[in-house]
Amino acid sequence: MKRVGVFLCWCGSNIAATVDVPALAEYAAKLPNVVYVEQNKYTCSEPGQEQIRKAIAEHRLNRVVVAACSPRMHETTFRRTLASASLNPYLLEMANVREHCSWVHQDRAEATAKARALVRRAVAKVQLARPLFQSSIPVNRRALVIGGGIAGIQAALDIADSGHKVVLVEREPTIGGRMAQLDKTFPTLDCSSCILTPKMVDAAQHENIQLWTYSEVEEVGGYVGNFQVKIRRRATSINASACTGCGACWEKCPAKTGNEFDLGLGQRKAIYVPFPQAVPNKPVIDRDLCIYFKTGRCRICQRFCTAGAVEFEQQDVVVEETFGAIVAATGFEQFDHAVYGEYGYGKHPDVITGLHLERLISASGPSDGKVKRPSNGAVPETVVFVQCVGSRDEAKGVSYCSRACCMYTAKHAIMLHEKIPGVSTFVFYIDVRAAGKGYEEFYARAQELGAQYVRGRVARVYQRGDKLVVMGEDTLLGAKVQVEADLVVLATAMTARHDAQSLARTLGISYDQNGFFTEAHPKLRPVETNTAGIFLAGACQGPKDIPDTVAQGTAAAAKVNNLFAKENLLAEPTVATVNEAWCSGCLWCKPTCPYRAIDSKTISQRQVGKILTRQVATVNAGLCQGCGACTVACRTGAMNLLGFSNEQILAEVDAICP
Amino acid sequence: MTAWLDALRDHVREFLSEPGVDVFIGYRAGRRGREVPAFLTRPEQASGLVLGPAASGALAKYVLEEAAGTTGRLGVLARGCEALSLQRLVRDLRVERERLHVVGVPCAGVADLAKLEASLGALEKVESCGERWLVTAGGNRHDVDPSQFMEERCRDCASPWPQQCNISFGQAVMSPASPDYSTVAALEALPADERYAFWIRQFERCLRCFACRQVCPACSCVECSLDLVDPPWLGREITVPAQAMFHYTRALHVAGRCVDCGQCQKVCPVGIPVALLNRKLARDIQELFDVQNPFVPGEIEPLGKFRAEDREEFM
Amino acid sequence: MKYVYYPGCSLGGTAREYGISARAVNDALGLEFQELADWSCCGASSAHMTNLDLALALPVRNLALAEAQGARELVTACASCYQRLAIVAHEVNTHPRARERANQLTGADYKGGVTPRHLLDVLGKDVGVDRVAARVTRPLEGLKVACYYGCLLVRPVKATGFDDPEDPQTMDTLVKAAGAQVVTWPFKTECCGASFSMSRTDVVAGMAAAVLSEAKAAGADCLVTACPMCHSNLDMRQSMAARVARTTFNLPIYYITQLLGLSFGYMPRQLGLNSHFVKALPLLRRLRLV
Amino acid sequence: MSVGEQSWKPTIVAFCCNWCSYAGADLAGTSRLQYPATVRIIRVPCSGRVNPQFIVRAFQRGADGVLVAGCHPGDCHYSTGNYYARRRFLLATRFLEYLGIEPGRLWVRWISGSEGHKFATVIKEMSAALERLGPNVKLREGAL
Repeated sequence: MKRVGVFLCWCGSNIAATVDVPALAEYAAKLPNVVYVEQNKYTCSEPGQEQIRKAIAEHRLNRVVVAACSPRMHETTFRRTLASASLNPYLLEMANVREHCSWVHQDRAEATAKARALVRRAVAKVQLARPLFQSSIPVNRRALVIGGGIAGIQAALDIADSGHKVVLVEREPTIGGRMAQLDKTFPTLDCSSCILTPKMVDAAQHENIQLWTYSEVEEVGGYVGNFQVKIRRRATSINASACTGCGACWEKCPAKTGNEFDLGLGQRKAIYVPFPQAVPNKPVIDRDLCIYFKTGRCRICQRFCTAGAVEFEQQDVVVEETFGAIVAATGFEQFDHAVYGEYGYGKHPDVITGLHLERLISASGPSDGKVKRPSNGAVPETVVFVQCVGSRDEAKGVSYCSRACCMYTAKHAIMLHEKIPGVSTFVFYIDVRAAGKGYEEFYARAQELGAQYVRGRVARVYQRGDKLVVMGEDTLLGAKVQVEADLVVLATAMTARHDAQSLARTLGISYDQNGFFTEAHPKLRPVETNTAGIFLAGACQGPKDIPDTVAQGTAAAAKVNNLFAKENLLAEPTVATVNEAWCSGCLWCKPTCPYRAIDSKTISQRQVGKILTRQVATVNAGLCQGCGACTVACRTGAMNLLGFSNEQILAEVDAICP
Repeated sequence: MTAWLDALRDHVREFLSEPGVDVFIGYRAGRRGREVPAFLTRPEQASGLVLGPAASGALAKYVLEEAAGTTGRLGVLARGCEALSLQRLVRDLRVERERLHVVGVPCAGVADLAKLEASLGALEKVESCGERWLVTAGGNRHDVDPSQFMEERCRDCASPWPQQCNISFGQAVMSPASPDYSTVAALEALPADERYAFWIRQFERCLRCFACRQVCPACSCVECSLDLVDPPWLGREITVPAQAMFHYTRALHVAGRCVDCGQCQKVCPVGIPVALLNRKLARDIQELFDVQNPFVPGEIEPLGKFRAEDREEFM
Repeated sequence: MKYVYYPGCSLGGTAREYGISARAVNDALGLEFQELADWSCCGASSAHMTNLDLALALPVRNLALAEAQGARELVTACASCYQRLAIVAHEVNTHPRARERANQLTGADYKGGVTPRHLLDVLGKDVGVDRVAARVTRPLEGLKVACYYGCLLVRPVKATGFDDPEDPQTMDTLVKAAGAQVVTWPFKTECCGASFSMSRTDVVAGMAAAVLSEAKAAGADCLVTACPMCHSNLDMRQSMAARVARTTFNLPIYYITQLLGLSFGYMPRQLGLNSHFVKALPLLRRLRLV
Repeated sequence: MSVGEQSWKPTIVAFCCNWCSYAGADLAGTSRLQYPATVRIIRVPCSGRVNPQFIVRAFQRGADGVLVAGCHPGDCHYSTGNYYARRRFLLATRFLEYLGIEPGRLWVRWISGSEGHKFATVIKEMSAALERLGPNVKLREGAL
């Protein structure tokens, strides 16, 4: 016998102001199998929940409907309430009369009528609810960190320090990422290398970390606790254990190209380490550039390698590994500001980006730390910084603020004033955003040193003789301004990696309209994704500076450790299930399953005295995430989804219609 | 008499002599000029095999009953549509391909026996003779133009020659490049209300005898959802909307798997143009999902896969 | 190629030479321009500053006329007309309420099916540089031209969009096709202050001076434009701009159609080259182009 | 037209996927966006869970319109469910039309969790379109 209790929440006046809750209560009492109806000011409050527990006991309720807010808000809360009253938590159904009704409609009569339909639906569905039980999945306590920038390094170290094995995968030949390219960091002006390099070395030497550089994730299968990941380890053409990193090979290599690490400002060879502090400090051969790979002749590096470490015949290897958790820390790219033709980037060599300037200032950069004009090598006397190139510009760039640019521009101005006595610097800005510990003071220091902040956009940069003319507007003075500059530095936006969406699809996580990976909740679950077991760290989730990135790396590691603290995970029981008597074994359900949770098995059946064996589908409840795509592929309806069964949805349709 | 029939009989005789063979399914002469399914288990029965325009049934689905609970090999005679039906059953994992011995034969269309009987009297024998049919009916022999008396489904047959057979007899025939959807297009040209009225006129005649389902090679479920009381997909009430639901569901269930054998329409006792539903879905599948011929069973059914760049109409 | 053509008021008045040279070029290239019957002012330069209804209704009236005559495009040579028509066409196509309002005001039933186009766009895309080059009989060798697009022609991109708003190229390629040399300069799309041409000549003189100075600094010996506003400002106000900048410019301002016409072999008078404030012919004579 | 007919409001049954469209509808709520009280939502885990039979069922039971809403292609929480849904409903929309149902009765839309505005707009537009079409009688129990 079904005994349904209906609990109607007023949500203060949030619901009650628009929906006539007393009338709704009267209506609900007449619905089939409803034996108890109650109204609460706040059903989710402790007294509200206590009322439910009491009613379950007193009225022997075995089904509960709560008409309140969205189940996405409080379904877990009320499930717990049921459980604490010894009722299976899946015998609950919520009617969303707040987000879907009282908040979006004004007419009281209409809203109340709609609320009646919503309650009717919930009552109809809950009748067909069955007790469900969570299943448990063993956890493989080994983590994969994708991306070897500061976020990935931090996450890997924190996981490894907790005693769990980590594989750190990096696409480039070295870890270090963007931070390795920077000279100093704001607001303390620590040398970036000095604080990063030890961490890179720690990561490489940690007994629990396997460092796989020059490698990429190709395929991800499985589920939380048991991800199967295919990783392509690209051929470095170097035997890493034999190589001593002596450098003879790249000294002698005749093939040159612009060094990506220096953004093309310096040169590298075909066999190279990206920068002197690279980890691992072993070269790789760029096969697209290498003369031997192009023509079959050369082998100079091999001749000069006394360790015999050059192995041209190496092949890419694809390895398949199992992990319990994955941290995505793939970072960002610079906005392609070629769309700002008026700033003359690419046309005038003295228009550069902030990252270029980092390389120019860096003591280990192509100019040995001397800031020179790319055009003629002269020391610049006047430098103009243009903020928000791409950021906060819906027409040509992205709508968001890239967060770090205001501060790194202040840093650049400070460093230029320190390096070049008498330099004048101008910063064209929209707003200065200096929200962070010590940030405002840092910005003030830039101004004290002489950086002139001009509030307004730059309209045009053009060459006049040897100089760059920067035309802009000072909106505070309401006047047009012109600066003759030697160097123009663009603060380009931080954007998602161009291939972030493809990685998101591989991982099965979502991304926003800008291509940044989406966190499970913007405030409360900032490093989790909607896919259990996959976490985010750093700028792949959105633009951020180094302190925030490191914090997120640590946070993601904490989440992984949290997961690894358990031997088994409890899996949601709302999964697909097969009625074997109905299943024909056609297995057309199988290709629709994204988790490879469906397989076939042989069953025996007694039929007219004979034992028949036949194939039927079977679902691995640990793998199944409960999407239900298979249920529609099944014509018989032998494949059904617990919690969203065919019977239930049909009953809901019947109940919700007029 | 068809030239290759003796060779066919010899082949079947040999087949039935092989160890591990359970049955050969073909046609034998029946009463009133009919040719009816025959289930041969002994070599000597092979001489009774016939195949003419009067063999208007479909053999493929009998394989299911014969295969259940047995392990031996099954021989089956297959014309174009029957060969596709067998492929369908194999793809739906209802029978293992290795168990089947498919004997392909050409087909130039089967006779609409009711129509022949109506115009010529009680049938005694229907034979094909070159391009013509020789019909013995009402005590007389008639030389008949097949195009006058051919079953409708055979007129625009897209698969006259059986594919993927173990052996075949007779001369191969070219298949048309694409199935013919002109009947679908004609109906689509009507205004919505007229189309609705048309279908309601069809559906209200439905007896829900399920003959269309029983005969269909794509409807081979152990249990049919339309028979179930719970969940009430269809319900027991006989109303026109429920009849519509039945036909909608049946058509969608075979969408992407229909082989256009036309049996569903042929067996309908009240003449509902069931195949017109199947063909509409097939045409759309062909167009929307770039399927070359939706009636030929593929590796994965078109609704069991997707392409990220599939047509987007729902933004 | 046939087009429905919207002349606009300027091309019969202050920019008469633009009008006649445009006809000459179209004839030479076999473009058939059919004047929009019963056309009226587009409201340019003043309506959108003073009365929004007027700014909406005037262009829509003309667009509706074109639509009713079966045209899908409406070609104009005036940059100002073009910009007003394009902006309003964009507006009524993106805001159904604006279309309703415009139809209500004009009594027309404009459905949004007409795309305004500028003559430059037609010459660049439909005719193509190759066909223009093929028609050249007197290459403008030695002429150093600063192509001046002004602010109206390629902005806003949403409404116009036929060329890059910061570094447009259509006119450059056409001028090159005519055999002249194009200078690289930064002020292609700077404003010349035309809207203040009458009310604030002081402002205009300063802005025009900036444009002319940059052109001169880039090595140009003349400017070419496709806008009557720009033309009158740079031509008529050039002496005033020179006084402000304390220099002399002596930069003839040509319409693109005048230069093309010249290269096609037309006589200066047929192109109205005799009616400029800054004498247009001496430079051409010096280079033996006339 | 009588007064009763004028006050007629359509009924829309909406199947919303839990992760995107249901969340989008929630966001419309938290943003207090107003839209007609015509829509009643049935929560499903994924648009790939929506069986085309549910659609006809709703029409049978008196719905004037049906909305199927899921995550944008590429954004499915289950990575691929909406791609199957897209194929199924490309077919089902055309099939219903073939049976004589007006094309505007079944809508399929991709609405993300951040598109509260889109959810409200779709409901407004759909309600207006259905008001123009009038009450659905086709396939409706009791109407035949």
